Amino acid sequence: MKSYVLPEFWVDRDDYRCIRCGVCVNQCSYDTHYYDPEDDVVRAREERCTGCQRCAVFCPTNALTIRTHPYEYRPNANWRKENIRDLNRQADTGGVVLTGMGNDKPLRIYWDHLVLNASQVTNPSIDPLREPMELDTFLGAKPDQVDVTCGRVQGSLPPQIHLSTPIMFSAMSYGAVSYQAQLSMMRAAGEYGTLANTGEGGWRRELRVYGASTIVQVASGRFGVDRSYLNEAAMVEIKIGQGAKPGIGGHLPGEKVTPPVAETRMIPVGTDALSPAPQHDIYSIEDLSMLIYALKEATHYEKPVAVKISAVHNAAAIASGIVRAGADVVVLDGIRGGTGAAPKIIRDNVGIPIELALAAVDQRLREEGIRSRASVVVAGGFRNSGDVIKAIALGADAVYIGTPALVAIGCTVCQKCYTGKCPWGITAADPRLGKRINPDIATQRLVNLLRGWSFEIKEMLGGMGINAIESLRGNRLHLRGVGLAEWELEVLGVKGAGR
Amino acid sequence: MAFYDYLIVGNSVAAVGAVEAIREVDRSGSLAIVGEEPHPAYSRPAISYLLTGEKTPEQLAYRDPDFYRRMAVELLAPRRAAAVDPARRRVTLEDGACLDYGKLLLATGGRRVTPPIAGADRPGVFGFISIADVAALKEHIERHQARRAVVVGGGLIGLQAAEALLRIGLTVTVVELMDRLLALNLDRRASATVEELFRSHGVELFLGAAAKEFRPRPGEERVGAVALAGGEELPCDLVVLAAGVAPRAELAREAGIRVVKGIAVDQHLATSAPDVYAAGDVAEAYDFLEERARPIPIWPNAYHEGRTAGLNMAGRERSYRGETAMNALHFFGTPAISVGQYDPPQEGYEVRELAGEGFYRRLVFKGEVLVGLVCVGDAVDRCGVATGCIRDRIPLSEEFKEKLLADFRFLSLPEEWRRRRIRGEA
Amino acid sequence: MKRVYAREEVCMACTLCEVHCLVQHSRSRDLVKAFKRERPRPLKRLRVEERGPLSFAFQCRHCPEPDCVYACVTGALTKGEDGVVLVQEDKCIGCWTCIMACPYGSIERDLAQGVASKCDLCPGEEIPACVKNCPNDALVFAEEGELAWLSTTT
Amino acid sequence: MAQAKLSREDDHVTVDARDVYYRQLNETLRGLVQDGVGHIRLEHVFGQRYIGTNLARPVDIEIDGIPGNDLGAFMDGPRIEVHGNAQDGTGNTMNSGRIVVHGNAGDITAMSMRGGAIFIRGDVGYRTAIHMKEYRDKVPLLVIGGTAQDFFGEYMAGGMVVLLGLDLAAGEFHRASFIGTGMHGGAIYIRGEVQDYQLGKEVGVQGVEGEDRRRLEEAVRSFADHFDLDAAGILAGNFRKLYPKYLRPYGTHYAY
Repeated sequence: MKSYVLPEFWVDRDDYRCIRCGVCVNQCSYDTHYYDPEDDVVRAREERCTGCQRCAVFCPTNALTIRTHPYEYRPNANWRKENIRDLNRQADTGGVVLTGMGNDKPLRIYWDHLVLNASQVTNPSIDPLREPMELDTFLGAKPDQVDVTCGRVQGSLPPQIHLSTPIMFSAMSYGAVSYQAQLSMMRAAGEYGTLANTGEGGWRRELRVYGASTIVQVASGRFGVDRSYLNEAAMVEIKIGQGAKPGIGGHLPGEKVTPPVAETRMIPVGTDALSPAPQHDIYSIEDLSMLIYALKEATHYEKPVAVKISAVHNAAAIASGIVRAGADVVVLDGIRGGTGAAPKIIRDNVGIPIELALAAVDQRLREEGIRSRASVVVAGGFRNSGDVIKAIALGADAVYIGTPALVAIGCTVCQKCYTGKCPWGITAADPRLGKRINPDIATQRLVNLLRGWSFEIKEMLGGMGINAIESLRGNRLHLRGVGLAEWELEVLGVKGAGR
Repeated sequence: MAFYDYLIVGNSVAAVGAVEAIREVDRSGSLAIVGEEPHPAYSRPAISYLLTGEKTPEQLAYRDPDFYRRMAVELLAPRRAAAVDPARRRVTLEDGACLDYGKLLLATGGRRVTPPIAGADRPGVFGFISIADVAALKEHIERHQARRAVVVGGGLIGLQAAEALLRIGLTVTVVELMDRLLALNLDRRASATVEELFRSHGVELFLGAAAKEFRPRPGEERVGAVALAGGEELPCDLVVLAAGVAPRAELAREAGIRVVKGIAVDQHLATSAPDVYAAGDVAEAYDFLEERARPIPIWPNAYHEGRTAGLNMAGRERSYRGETAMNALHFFGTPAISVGQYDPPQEGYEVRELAGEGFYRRLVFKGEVLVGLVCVGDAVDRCGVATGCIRDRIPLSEEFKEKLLADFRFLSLPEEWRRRRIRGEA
Repeated sequence: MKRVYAREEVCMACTLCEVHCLVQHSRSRDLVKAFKRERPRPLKRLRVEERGPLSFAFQCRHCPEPDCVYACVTGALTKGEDGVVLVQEDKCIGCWTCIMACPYGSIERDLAQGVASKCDLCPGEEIPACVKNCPNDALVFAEEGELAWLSTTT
Repeated sequence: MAQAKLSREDDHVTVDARDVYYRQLNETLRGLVQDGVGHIRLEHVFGQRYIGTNLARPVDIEIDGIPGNDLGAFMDGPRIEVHGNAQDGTGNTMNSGRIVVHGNAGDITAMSMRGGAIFIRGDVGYRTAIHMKEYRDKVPLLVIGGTAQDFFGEYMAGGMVVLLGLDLAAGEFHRASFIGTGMHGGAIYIRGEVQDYQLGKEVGVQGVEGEDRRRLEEAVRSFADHFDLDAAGILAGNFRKLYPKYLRPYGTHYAY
């Protein structure tokens, strides 16, 4: 059947600069470029181009410009190119339109409508280059009282995770991301004193040396979950939902279940790895509690247990239930959260922005007097350290970053993760592509990212006259809203700027 | 009377190999070379470039002009050794000089074999192994305005001469006793390629033909025709006689040193006489494929032998790793390379071939091990990878035999060997 | 001496090492001119081998006891005091004995000039062009003793 | 809450679990196993959860009473025999070991189970054997003497489940619906009657012959041994095998 889908990108090749070296040809995993020996020219099959810019970055003579394809339908505010393209893709296949990465729709980004405070005259700002600034963060349930005698905490505390910066790497499964990508995140987390999350796709043996900086996930597929999986990690996270696809499960297609992926997930090679929508042992808060304590039993109460949910309308009530069910950490993943593969219609339309969910959850837990019984970690669309510090001020203990980490190691957010052909080797199943990530380089880039953001956070803290991130946590007085409606300011619990 | 810690008789590649090795170990010991030619060591395989005028004798120098000084070598040339007395550790030169030595290396090379052909000593009959040979040939051509040449011997030297003569404008005929060219250097199929090359360039070939007599020009001493056993008579203005070389082992034989065809040596290249070593075309060094000692008169082996002898002479014990026959030829721009047992005489070998336009490759296996190869044309590229397989006796499964035949890449080697190669552990 | 070593596990066969090697050995040292204008076209001195997920770039090992130098019939190949094995092009007669001898297959035929062509470790450069331009650190310029870390992926 | 009372005879230990909180009970068991005790008898068990979850070594545990939810969750090695009923979540994500229940078991029995064996003499609840899976030599086995409820074997990705229907009256159907919905691995053997509408659409039905028959007989004999039943008599019943029609049930679900 002839497809009516037009190419999304246009390959603009400066023939004067093109030296026919073939690097674009070998770097494009979608076979967009090809060399025609008869005419001695490199050509492109535009319909295959995903706009990942791999070729443009690697072209030694900068001969390539990959731009949005200039084709035009009649201008129409309702029937835009994207709508027509998706319709055609579905008419071609009869399937659910897949996509990758986070929501790309112009939903209001509240971070951009929140501004931070700074000290002037009446309380001095702190120079972070001169004064010690503390970003240390501890995840875990905090007791109502602590008995400190002779400078030591008496009795035992619930298990705590120490982070040297309140930024962790989100759950990304091996199989969804390449071994090299996962390795790099775990190494970087270890080097910088934070954590990386395995996702639900199991945990390779070789990576368990990074256990002290690893969060393992228990999700509906229960892939690779056994006692050693649980006990060799620093923290266990029950995944109920994911911001990019609230309420649905995941299907890792059989062709991605290669021998190493099968081994890691502990399933046969080539079968679909299906994660059902719900965890079938959790149909209620009571059931959730059952699993939380099963995991605590399995880990001798030595590991904090986190519960991750998508940010949805009644997130606050659910979070309250999660805390009461015994979770040490509540994780909220907002509507802009990323994914390796999700139905586009769900990614773009289900869930609520993380800013609102965070504010609502923090508020609710405070009102109920149980905020200290669990840490709150938020995820979904954090782009820079400003977003992070605003989240802390809104009440988060720490954030998960996914897309920024991937961008640091090459991702250009082309949204084709689900093809398994990521030309940057990040979400690739093919070992030829995974090699494109040199874990040494990627680790360094990730550590640089954490370092840069942490410096920036210290600068902003210092500017507010605060020398420990702990003092900013939930301190919404340091935030003001700009361009927000009353109801939004109310949900966020912040005053409008100027007030 | 002079004394040298190291004395070398002969001034070609084996001598240079020995000098360079000795100086790696011993920077100060006295060292002299007795050379019978008035030149520094030169590239004997390239002398055809003298004939064509592409190189001067100076450009043929095997090492830079400063070599002997740098290496602190006293070059005694042109002088010729007359006798060796191992008991007194003394070499007597033809001019009567006596040179005493601590260690002696005999690297006297080979000499042209002169077959029993009537008139072989006639003017106009030339060898083709030295600068002097070429100079004489060139002088003859110019003086007599020579137009027609007959090359007797379709081996490597004869064909180099034939191509050079052709390129300077002579008409050339090649007479070869065997039924094909380069019978000692290539397999039959590759020989046929070379024959075709020569024929297409207008060279007439008489294969399976014996020269019976070099007949004079009417009224002159100098050669005017070559008579073949079959009755043909080939009129000519000159003859290049290239019927092979044999070890020049007289010095050693007369000194009571053990000689078979060449001078017998052990794994240190030491002869039967104390402190006397031999290397190069005069010696019978170990062939690791044949698993026996035999003279292999080729340039790279001579260097290796000289180098091994030199190291041992200077006191750094080194066993000769063994070499085997190998040839890199090129005629009319087409290269051909052969290594080892490329034309196995007996059963028990497996031959695989791959041929295409301007491309021929033959690999010979004994069990899992590559023992020989022939490459013609573009097939020569990176063929050292295969030579390495022969030398290191790399076991090759069916899969890798086919891969190697298709492509001389590291990816055609088993993983362990590939990794060793990349790490540089040849 | 320092050599160039390949790290198979991060070589992605992009061939940028070949591209920049060629440019380094061109007259213009300009990417576009070297590829499109210079005739005879300059040659790269290393090769990328690739099959499936396996790939690596490879060039001369500059052996301590170089078979090619020992085999060279004209003395065109030399190993300098610095250990670098070089071809003196004016002495090379294109007999390809070196190609026969080198177990690394690291010498190529320069057919335009009829001489052997091989890695010279980029004289005058602190780091050879291939190493400097490898986008993934899949080539390292290192002493043999520094090799232990080369094969680690974790 | 009481402390667990122990009485010891060689490496046999009897634990009185009356009024003991589950955390203390499990801690006690863990201590015993660490001390190398090989046989533990738990008396007066009344709803204590997670028994067997945190025990790292093979150990025999006999339970008198009714263990609580998640009996043997994540379990790796112990052999548990329950003289009574079990609650929900028995063998949840179990990796190896054995659980024998002489009564009934509740919902989500053997959910996500990857290895070991579970034998239930009576009935099981809803969602039994959901997402059971297998991996190399780890092929979990679940044999149920009675019948099961809905969503039996849903999303099943591996392993072997046998539903015997021993207590069904003549002509009585099994009750479960949505059997094997989304099933993409493993096999379910059913003795007794089910109707087509009860089966998920990803499930195929066939007779039990050859290697299937051999596996089934082995499983049934093992089951019968635990409960002193007549294996031959059980095997004389009418068996059918449910198998996944597709390894990739949702292969054409998406537009790429």
